[in-house]
Order: sequence, then structure tokens, then C-alpha cells
Amino acid sequence: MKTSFFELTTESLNVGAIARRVVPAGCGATVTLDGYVRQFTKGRETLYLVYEAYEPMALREMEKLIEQAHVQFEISNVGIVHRLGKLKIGETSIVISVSAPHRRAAFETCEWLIKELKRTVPIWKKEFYADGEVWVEGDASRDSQITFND
Amino acid sequence: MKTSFFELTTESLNVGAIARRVVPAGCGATVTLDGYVRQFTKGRETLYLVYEAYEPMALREMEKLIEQAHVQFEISNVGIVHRLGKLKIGETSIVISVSAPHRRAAFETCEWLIKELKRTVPIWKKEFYADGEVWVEGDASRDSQITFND
Amino acid sequence: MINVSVLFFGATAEAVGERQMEIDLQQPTNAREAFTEIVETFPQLKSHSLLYAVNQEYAGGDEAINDGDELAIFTAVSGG
Amino acid sequence: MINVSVLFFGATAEAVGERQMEIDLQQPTNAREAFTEIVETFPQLKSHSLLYAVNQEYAGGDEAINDGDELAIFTAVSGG
Repeated sequence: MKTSFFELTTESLNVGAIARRVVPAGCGATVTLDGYVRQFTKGRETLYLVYEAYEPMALREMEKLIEQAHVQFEISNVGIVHRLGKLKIGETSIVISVSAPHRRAAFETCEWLIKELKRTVPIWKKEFYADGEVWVEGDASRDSQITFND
Repeated sequence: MKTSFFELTTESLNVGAIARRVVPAGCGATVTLDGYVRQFTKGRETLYLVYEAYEPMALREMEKLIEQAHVQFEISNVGIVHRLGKLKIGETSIVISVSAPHRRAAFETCEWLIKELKRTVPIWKKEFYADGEVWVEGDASRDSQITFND
Repeated sequence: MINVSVLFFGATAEAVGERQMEIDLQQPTNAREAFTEIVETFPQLKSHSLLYAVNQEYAGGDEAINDGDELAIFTAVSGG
Repeated sequence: MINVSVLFFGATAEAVGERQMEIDLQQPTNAREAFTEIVETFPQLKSHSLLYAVNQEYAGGDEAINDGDELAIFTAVSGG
């Protein structure tokens, strides 16, 4: 795991500081994804969001993603930090930062990590609108999804 | 060009601040490339680097890249800042930050921009080693390269 | 009889009105049987597409369920 | 005769020992002819793979060269 890390926090996220923590001396590039609260989704205005996690399982799933990334890709370090609690418009909800000797691997891994995180890590988002609120349900594309309650 | 920007500076680069400047309210994700001074290149230790630019032409080429990116990709904003002058090991030399409604476009555009910048923008790097110094020459893969002095 | 914890998050916590409860089950054959029994108790969960976990790992259905296990029922994740 | 500025950067500035100079040229037919003449004046440039620009645009070779133009000779770029 080298100096990779994965965290959940209710504090605001400093993108630059997280990106910097994954940088080893021999590395050429860091690619960072910064996801944040959109003001409009499908034309509807969001006032704010709340993120909730199944924290111990979320950390385990994040750790698995990083382990798998180190197996699949030629990378140095990975940092994943997801914010929880109430977030205002424009605030960063997630930062994924990947350093690698070659930038291609950093881009590829960062994109793979956000895709997998959105599929597997047990974190949920509640959107608050002027006229209501809703827990957003993902697209449920987990391979191992079981629907035996149907 | 919306609020895209491109700059050359001799000041140190704040990755998070640059990433943040490209974020519009409706956007979903920002992808940021952070390139920095490697300590070792092919086993040889670099002490520090100096970057030099043909400044007005570099800015024109950066502007062209951003214009072309807006034509080719579904993106919101782009920020490119390249540092010039003397840089110590680990210091950031370039930040390219791309925001887009969909993260795929942000990843793709950011990767395209760094590839093109390394090919077309007139900036040169001099590496200083314990036992010498060398101006690094790129791989000269510009399509329009003319070699009529041969 | 075995005793298990059952956790709910987000939409399932809202549907059930609880975030955590202790439940006694007749020793279930596997996770499928255990979760089916729990969902029957809270039919309001049936309008959601559900995912299941046993001891903080996604459950495929065939996992053994033992006394003291931590079960969780939640909807497709939406972090990021 | 026309007068042009010629700029050098990095390796070419080091090879020539100047970063900028004013040069008089017999009215050249095009950029190819102008740059060829300049490079003949500084044969030490020939060990490099060179790129050329006229008025801050990459030159393909056929560009017209006029009095007061800004020419530049440099090696393949290595920024990033």
C-alpha cells in the first residue's frame, strides 16, 4: 500500500493538500479528481446535500479498491478522501488523487477508482431541494447485487 | 472561452486553488493534472530544474489548445498554469484542470491537453545534475515540424 | 435462535424508521433466507432495489449467518 | 534587404550565445530560405533538431518573410 490512504471526514477537503500527499520523489505526475455539489441536476436546483456512509464497510471497500488498483495499474500512491455530512453547493465531496511514474496510468487509475467507488463503496447522498428531499439511489450495477427479496 | 485561463508564472503553484477556479455551478467533476520535478530520471539524480518559455508564443499556443479542447470535448472550463524559472525537486511545474458536466470528458480532455502541451507549447526544461546540466529536447513529434536545415 | 444486528442507511433507514436493531432469527440456512425474513418484516423496503452485507462485506446470498453477526440492508450506493 | 529579429531559446540560445539579434537578409523567398540562411551563419545549430516560428506561429517553410518580422529558432519543446 506504500503511502496510499483512504479517509472519511466531515471536514472540508483541501484538494491541493490531498494531491500533494500522494507524491513520491520518483514520480512524474499526479491526476486528481475533484467531485463537488452541483447546483442543478436535471434542471432542479439543489440547496445542499447530506452524505452518509456505512463507515467501517466504506473504509474496507475503499481499501480494497486501492489494493486492486495497485495490482492492476503501474501506480505509486493513491489518496481517496470522501466527505460526509452536510455540504453546500460547490463544496468538494470527494477527492481521488493518483500518482504514477507515467501519466497514462495515473489518468486510467483515477478514472477507474471513481467509477468503482460509485458502484461499491457504501455511501449515500441525500439531495435537498426547495420543495423536497430525496435519498439518491445509485444505478445498482454491482455485479454481485442480490435481489432475492423480489 | 467561458472562464478558461492560461498563465505563465514564476510563483509556486497552488494545485487546489487552480482546480477550484475552473468550477462552474452546474458542473459535476474537475480533473487536474499536477506535474512536478522528479528527483530521478533514468537513475540520474536531478538537483533542480529551470523552465524557460517563448512567452508570447507559449500563451498563444496554450490559448489555441483551450479553444480546440472546447471544440472537441464537452467541457465547461479549462485552466492551464505553467511555472517558469528555477524549480526545486517536488515542486509543481504544471497544473492543468478541466471541469465538465461528465467526468469522462474531463479525464479525456485533461490527458489530451498535457499531451498536446508537451508537443506544441514553446517551453523548455533544463535539468541540473550534480555533474552537469542539459537542456532537454522533446521528442520532436510535431506534425508540422520542418527540418529543412538538414 | 440466533441474535444479529441489522443496520439500515439512507433510504432504508428512513423506510424502516430505525438505523440499527437487534433481531432474533430461527437459525437461517444462509444470508438469502435471513434477509428475506427481515424484509418480510419491513415490507416497505420492497419498493427499493436492495443490497445486503454481512459483517461489512457484500453478501451474495449463500453466506452463513451466525449469532452476533452484523447485517446491513441498503439501496444502491450514491457516493462520489 | 529586410531586417528581422531572430530569437533563440534554451539549447539554441546556448549554442548561439545570444538570445536575440537583428539580422539583415536579402529579401528571402520564404521562411525556408530565411531560416536556412540563418542556420548557415550558426552551423553549431545543425547538431540539433530544430523548430522554427515566424511571428509567434510555427513555420511550415512556405511563409512569407517581411521586414520587421520576429523569427525564432528552437529545439523540440520540453515543457510540462
